[in-house]
Amino acid sequence: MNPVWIILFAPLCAAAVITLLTRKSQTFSALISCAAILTGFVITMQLFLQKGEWVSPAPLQWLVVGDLVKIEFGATIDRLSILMLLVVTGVGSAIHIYSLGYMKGDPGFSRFFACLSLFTFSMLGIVLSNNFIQIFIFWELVGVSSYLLIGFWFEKHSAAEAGKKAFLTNRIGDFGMMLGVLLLWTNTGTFSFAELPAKIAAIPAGTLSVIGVLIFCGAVGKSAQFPLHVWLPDAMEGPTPVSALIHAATMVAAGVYMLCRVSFVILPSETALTLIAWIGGITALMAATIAIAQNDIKRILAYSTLSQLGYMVMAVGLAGITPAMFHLTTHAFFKALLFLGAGSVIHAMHHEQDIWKMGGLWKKTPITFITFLIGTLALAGVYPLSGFYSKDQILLLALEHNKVLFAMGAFTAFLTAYYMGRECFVVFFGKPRDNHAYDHAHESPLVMTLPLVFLAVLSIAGGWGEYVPNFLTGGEELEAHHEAWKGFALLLVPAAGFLLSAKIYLKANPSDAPVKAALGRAWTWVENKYYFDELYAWIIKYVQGTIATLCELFDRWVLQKFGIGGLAGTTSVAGKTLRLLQTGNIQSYAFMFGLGVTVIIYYVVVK
Amino acid sequence: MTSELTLNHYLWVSGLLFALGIAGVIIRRNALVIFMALEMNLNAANLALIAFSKYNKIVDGQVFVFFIIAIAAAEVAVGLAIIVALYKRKQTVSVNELNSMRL
Amino acid sequence: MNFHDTLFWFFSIAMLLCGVLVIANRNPVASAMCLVLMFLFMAGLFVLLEAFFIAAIQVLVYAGAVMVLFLFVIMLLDIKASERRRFAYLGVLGGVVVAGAFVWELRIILSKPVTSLQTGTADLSAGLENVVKPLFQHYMLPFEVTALLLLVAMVGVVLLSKKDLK
Amino acid sequence: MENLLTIAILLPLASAFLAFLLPAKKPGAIRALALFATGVSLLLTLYIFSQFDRQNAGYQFVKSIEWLPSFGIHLKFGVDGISMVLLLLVGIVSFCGALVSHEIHDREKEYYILFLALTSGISGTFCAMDMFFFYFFYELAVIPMYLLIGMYGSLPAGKHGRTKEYATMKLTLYLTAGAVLALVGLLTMYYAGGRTFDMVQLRENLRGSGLNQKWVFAALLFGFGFLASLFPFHTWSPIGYAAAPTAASMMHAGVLKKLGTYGIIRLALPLLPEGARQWVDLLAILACFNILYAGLAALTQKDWKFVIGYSSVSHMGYIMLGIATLNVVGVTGAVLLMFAHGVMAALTFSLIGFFYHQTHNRNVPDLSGLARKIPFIGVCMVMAVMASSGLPGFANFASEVMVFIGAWSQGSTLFRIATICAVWGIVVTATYLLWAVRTSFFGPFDEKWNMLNDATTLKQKFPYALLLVVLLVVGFWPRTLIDIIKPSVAKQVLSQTVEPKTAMVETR
Amino acid sequence: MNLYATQLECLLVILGIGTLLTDAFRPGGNRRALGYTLATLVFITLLYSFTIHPVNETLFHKMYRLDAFALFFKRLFLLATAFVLLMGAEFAERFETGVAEFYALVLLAATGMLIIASVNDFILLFVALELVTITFYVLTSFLRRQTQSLEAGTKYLILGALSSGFTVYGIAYIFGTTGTTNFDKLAGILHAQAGTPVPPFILGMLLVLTGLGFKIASVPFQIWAPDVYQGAPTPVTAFLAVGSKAAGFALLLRVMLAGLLPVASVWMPVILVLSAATLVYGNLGAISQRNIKRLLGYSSIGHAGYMLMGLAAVNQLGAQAVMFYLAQYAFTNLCAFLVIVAVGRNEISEYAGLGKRSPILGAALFLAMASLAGVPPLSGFFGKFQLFAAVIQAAQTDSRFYVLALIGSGAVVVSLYYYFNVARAIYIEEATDITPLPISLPMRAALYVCMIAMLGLGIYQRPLVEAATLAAGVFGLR
Repeated sequence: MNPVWIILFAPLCAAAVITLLTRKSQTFSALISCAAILTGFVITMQLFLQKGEWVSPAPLQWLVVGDLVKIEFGATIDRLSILMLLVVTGVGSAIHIYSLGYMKGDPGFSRFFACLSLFTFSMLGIVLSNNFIQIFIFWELVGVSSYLLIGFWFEKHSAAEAGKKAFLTNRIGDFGMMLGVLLLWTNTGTFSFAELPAKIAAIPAGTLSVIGVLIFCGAVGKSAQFPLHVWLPDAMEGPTPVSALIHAATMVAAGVYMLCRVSFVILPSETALTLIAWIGGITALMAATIAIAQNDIKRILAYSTLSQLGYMVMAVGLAGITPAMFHLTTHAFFKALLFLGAGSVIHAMHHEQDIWKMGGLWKKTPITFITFLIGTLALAGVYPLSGFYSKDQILLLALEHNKVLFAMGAFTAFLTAYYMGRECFVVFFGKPRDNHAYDHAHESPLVMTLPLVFLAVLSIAGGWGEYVPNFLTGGEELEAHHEAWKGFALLLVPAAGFLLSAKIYLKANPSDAPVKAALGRAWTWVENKYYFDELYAWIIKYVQGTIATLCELFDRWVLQKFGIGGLAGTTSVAGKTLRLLQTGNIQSYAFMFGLGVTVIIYYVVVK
Repeated sequence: MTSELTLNHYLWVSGLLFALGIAGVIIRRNALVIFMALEMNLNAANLALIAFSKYNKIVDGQVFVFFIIAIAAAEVAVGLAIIVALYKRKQTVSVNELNSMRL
Repeated sequence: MNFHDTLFWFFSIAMLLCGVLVIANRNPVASAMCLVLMFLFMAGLFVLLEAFFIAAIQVLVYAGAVMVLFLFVIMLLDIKASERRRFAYLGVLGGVVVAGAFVWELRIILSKPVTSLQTGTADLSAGLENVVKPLFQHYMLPFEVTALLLLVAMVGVVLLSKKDLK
Repeated sequence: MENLLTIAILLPLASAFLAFLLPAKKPGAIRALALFATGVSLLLTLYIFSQFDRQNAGYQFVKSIEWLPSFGIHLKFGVDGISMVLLLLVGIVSFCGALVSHEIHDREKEYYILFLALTSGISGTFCAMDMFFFYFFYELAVIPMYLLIGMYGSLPAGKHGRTKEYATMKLTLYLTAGAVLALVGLLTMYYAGGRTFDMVQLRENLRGSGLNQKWVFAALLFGFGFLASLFPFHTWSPIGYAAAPTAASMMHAGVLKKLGTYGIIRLALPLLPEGARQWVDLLAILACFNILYAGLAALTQKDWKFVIGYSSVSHMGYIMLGIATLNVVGVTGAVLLMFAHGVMAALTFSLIGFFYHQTHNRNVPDLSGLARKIPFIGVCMVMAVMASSGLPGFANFASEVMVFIGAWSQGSTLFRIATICAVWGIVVTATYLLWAVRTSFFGPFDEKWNMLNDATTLKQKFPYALLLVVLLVVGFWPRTLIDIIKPSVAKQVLSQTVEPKTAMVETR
Repeated sequence: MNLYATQLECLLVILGIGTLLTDAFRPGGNRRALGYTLATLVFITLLYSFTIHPVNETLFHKMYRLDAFALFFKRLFLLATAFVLLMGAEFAERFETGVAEFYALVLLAATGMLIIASVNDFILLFVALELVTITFYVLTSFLRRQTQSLEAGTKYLILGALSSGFTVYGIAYIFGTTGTTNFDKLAGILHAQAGTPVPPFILGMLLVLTGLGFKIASVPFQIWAPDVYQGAPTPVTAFLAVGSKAAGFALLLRVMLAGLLPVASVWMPVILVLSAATLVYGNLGAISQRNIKRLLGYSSIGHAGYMLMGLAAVNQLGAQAVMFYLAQYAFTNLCAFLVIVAVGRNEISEYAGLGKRSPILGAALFLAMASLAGVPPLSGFFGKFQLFAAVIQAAQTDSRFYVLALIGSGAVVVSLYYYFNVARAIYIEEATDITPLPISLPMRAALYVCMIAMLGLGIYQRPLVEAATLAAGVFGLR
């Protein structure tokens, strides 16, 4: 029994056990769930530290039709997957523990952990998949578990809506991905990651780039890239740990991971790469701009997640697999940290999420404040925190490939520092605006703060010595393709951001007024997220709605009324007319009788 | 001197009579007269049979006619009985008033 | 044009005339009278065809029994020249059409002399027995059935016109 | 063994006759009898399934009784991979149907008689190896369906002013119209094939007989298409389900409908391969209409049963598409989907039945937040909906993927486009199903549904659980069925149909 | 020998006359009891008839046959008679007069039918036919206090007489152009003479067809059926639908397939067209009928159409299909009419909730309707199946038959509609009055016999099919 299977299936078993047996007892459920993921974490650690090559377990033949279709269920164990395993199980464990405190007393406590375990299972599945169908399977499973967790408080209107939105938006991405997979298969006859690279060469360039783009669609959906980014902010309706785990650290990163995993399909195609890069860049910038005008503590983080994902995708687009994974890892650390911090703040403020109702909290919740600050700096990419290294790699990559993208990236970095500064200052400094809430505010319990500290450490140290990239590339040193000074030069960007935000918000009663004034119309646009939601709502309502109604009308009127009804109508009318012969008058009867005879004779004899 | 009458002459006569019979049934509304017309039909048939049996020198035709006549008589008896009963009930023998059942 | 033929033409034309009158007459009694005549002329034709026995039966049964029956009923119900409008014009049209069509078809059917695929040698003028004998030998079964039929007719007539209803 | 199969098929019918003799005053006994009959035949089916030789692609457990020698009609039952799977489906669904029938309180006797007769009819059709009895059992469904819907059905008033009488009559007429059309085709085959009704024999004889397969195939395709709700002959289906009582909708949507596609797979494809090739393109196009058109129509529906009704029409489209591919992957996928969709549809309808029985209202917008009051049903419904929108882990996913692969690998542009439509169809499906679930089960709870009771006892939960488990087992390990289906499809159905050259073959 | 051949007829005649005498000598006896007794006796006769074996050579100077075909139909008629007598007994109170005479007439008509089953000569054919027809004139107008009955009687009388006029005229021409009235000789002569026959002969043939078409109510001679079915007393309607129609088909088969087979190429197209027309007329006309007897009138036209399909096919299968169909049709229709007699109402709306008022009546009527519609597992299904099979067989050589088959299919669908509307009244609609209906024991028994027969013949068709095959074998068709 290969230990990998344990990593993968422990959470599934946990989920099953909880739903079937221990639903009633909250403690048990929680313990089982946490135990499952911790086991995973431990085993992953073993693999990680283990010297020498890893052995992938023998795959099972999951779906076999003759020699035509062979779909395996296997596990790839290589540096990439192990790194990702580490992230998922590590950050996951932290968040599981955190949830013990955060979800305390919620009626759906057990259900929460069941779903969490289900999610962990599916996420690990994605990480381990060794073929396209398998990854698609877990892809979908991740989608559904996020659907369940977003809609965790299903009686909340907005929550239920958000879950649905997330699921459907992902579905649209998956539509493309499925087609891409099919196209790839018809050209190579296999789904397996192991066999594919050899066969890629045979595919004509045009087809290949189509495949690349289609598969990228999947990532667009899952990693909430423009134009399918709309679901992620709404997903914040879910409990904060969920936002941290799924919508910051792991699931949304799955898109990026998948792209790295199947890089052999994308890298050869120039067109695909360019498209990916641009999508990434656009997302990064757009999300950052939106973030500056949000008031919900979690939504700000959500948009920043978007823009960071944009970075990663851009990196992939620039053929920088390693930087992408690097940033993914560090981002997982500090973004999870930030969310958990935000969660702790919300917890302290009794589920108040509007930053303008907070303020001056640093005295009340010191640990949260410190860790949150660390997260912020890391995110902004301040030396020597992890964010600095990973972001640098991406920006410098852009610098040497595509100046425009570099500019966008740099500006995004500036905005990042700016809006994170804004959030920090408004939440933790200044005068408390809601005194009642402020007085009752309190530091969170240990189960919640401990993970904060753990993640804080990681966010600080995650980038040191470029350890992650080295691990990925199997030890051999990356050729130092950039001089150090460029990296440090880039430090000016976040600095500027912080300064600006400090100037505006670091005061007793900060407000957006000056910025509003400065930006004018632009402000309303960013405040309303460029009206994407409205646009899509319109499309759904009017385009799809109209078509659907047309179909329905066609069904009811054309097919049923005219088609069937017409047929039935004609029949009965014909019947009625025929029956008019039945006058009841003997003379007419005799006439028909005689006529009938003569007609028959006419046709047989005369003709 | 030989007769230039052929079988067809007789068949024509019977045919015309038969046509008359049909016409009568269709035209008249008086049940009794209709019945007379029906008798004409039968007679037309008789004539044809007799003529055939004469010209084919086969006697069966005549025998058949014998049966037909007998049956016709019976039919008339029953038919008239029904008509009488009908008259008792509806005070009419006009068939176009018999349309309580239609369509 | 010998005597025999003259008779034929006379009988047939007269008979057909009577037939027309039967239909055309407003008064049922008159129709009945024409019918008698028609029967008699028909009997004449039978004679021409050497079917003496049948001719006799024709006179007895039809001109005798049947006609009496008709007249009897007419008198019984004393149907006067009942129908105001004698004919329904549609009816007339229909009748003429059908009869006309039939005759027209007959013209084609009888265009060639009708012959039989098989002819016998019976001498019909030889007298009664060769008509009557088969009746009781060859045609015994139909004869019996006819007897049954007459029984049925009797029962039926009695039932239908019996006065008292229990 | 052979006899076991026959028993499994005819036991319900026999018990229907038995129930006829039981006094109507003892509904309990009759209900018990029905449960017994369906349960036992399910067990027998499972046993046969376990004994089924997976290497052997031919018919197994064949039992033949000479019935009408002058016509060469035999009462001949046997199962190959395809019919085995579907027989299993009948067993499961009918048993669950009998279990959820406790909601019937009026004229139980007639109800169970009809239900049992229906069950036998369907399983008979799936196992008949003689074309006559295939048709016999096929038509056998007419009477029970008509009465079940007519007597026990319910149609919320004013659905376009249609009554349940209208619905059931429409359904019956469609079923029969299709059947007689197919009959003409079958009889033509009978004569062209040297006057035998035996499917195996007939297949040999028809090979190389000068029969003009084009029109015969058309007769069969559309004849059976009526029952399979092939566009545009589908309009009976949604309203029919809407009007039917729970168990009837389960049986109809779950299994009866599959008779149509089964007929095509069992008779039309193998016996008329040339004919098949002339019509698949049209079939594929119609299938796309089923998928997208019905899906979109479902978007506008308000009544739960109409939503599911249209969705089942749309799912039949996938099966049709799979059939149209004429390659092993596609057809196998189609058969598997017949099974998966059967279970799924049965599950959905039974769940709707559960709450409709209490609310007497299944209008989606009128329901809200039911999940609080009936969590178990809610969970099952969510899973059912997920299954139906092709979520991995449920049987539907595996089969749909196979259909896609099959259709895509068929190669021609038409089929490529068809596949794209089909894949998009999944998005549409998810849209309306999630809407329905989200509206009626999630969101703020509406106090007026306070009287609802959840399925609490094991007895109540069992049918739903059973159906779910089946979906999951097959979903997690599709080879449980595929390994059985595939050889039969290859040997019984497609061995004469030259697979169209696929793009993949070129590259190999 | 002759006596052996005609013993069944003799028995019936004796029964009939006996009935008349008993009535004459002790009037006012228990009419019902008499009816039941007679029914039983006829039923016994039916059982006895199974001891009779076919006789190969023709009897009564080649006029009469006692072959398998004849026996098949004789038994069918005996069966029908027994049931009709039973109905008569149930109906007895509703006759003002002459119940005994009624029984007697039924018996005599039955005699006529039995003879019809074995005619082999046009003269005997005509005489026997008239025996039946004239008896039916009387029976139809039996309720002489009811206008409808008399009206029906008059219509049947006039049109019937007209049709027999045509028949005689036709026979005359056949006789005149072939010199014989005997079927065997006829066939021989026609066979010897090659090529299409002369127009006068065809005229004769068509006119005979007219007469027979009238009996089976085929278009364009169907026009009388609905009115007469509606007006006549219910037992008589049943007898018309089962006995008289079967007699018509017996003659049709015998004449066409024994006498006129050599010229089949001439009459086959006619039958083909008539069959199609009849199917359309009967089924369309029935769609929106409210009176159940009238509905059955139209439906009987429709079924004539189905059976004509079998005749048009001109093959062994077709002939045997027609016979099978007639037999099962007898059970089905009798079942329906038994229910109508028991309920005593004619408007379909008055059958609402019958299933609740009397489960057995409801079930019986429903099964009858389903069988008429041709739905398995009822006998009607297999009847139609055979007919379609016959048509498709013919279609192998003449593709026109495919059209016929499709028209037939359409007819099946339409008929399902109006038959199931009756079913709907029985089971789905709410009862207007819920007074339970009492049923006499013999009635109950008869109903069970019919239901078992319908189901039995539907599921295990073999015995009847083999009998029909044997009977149809006498024509030596392919």
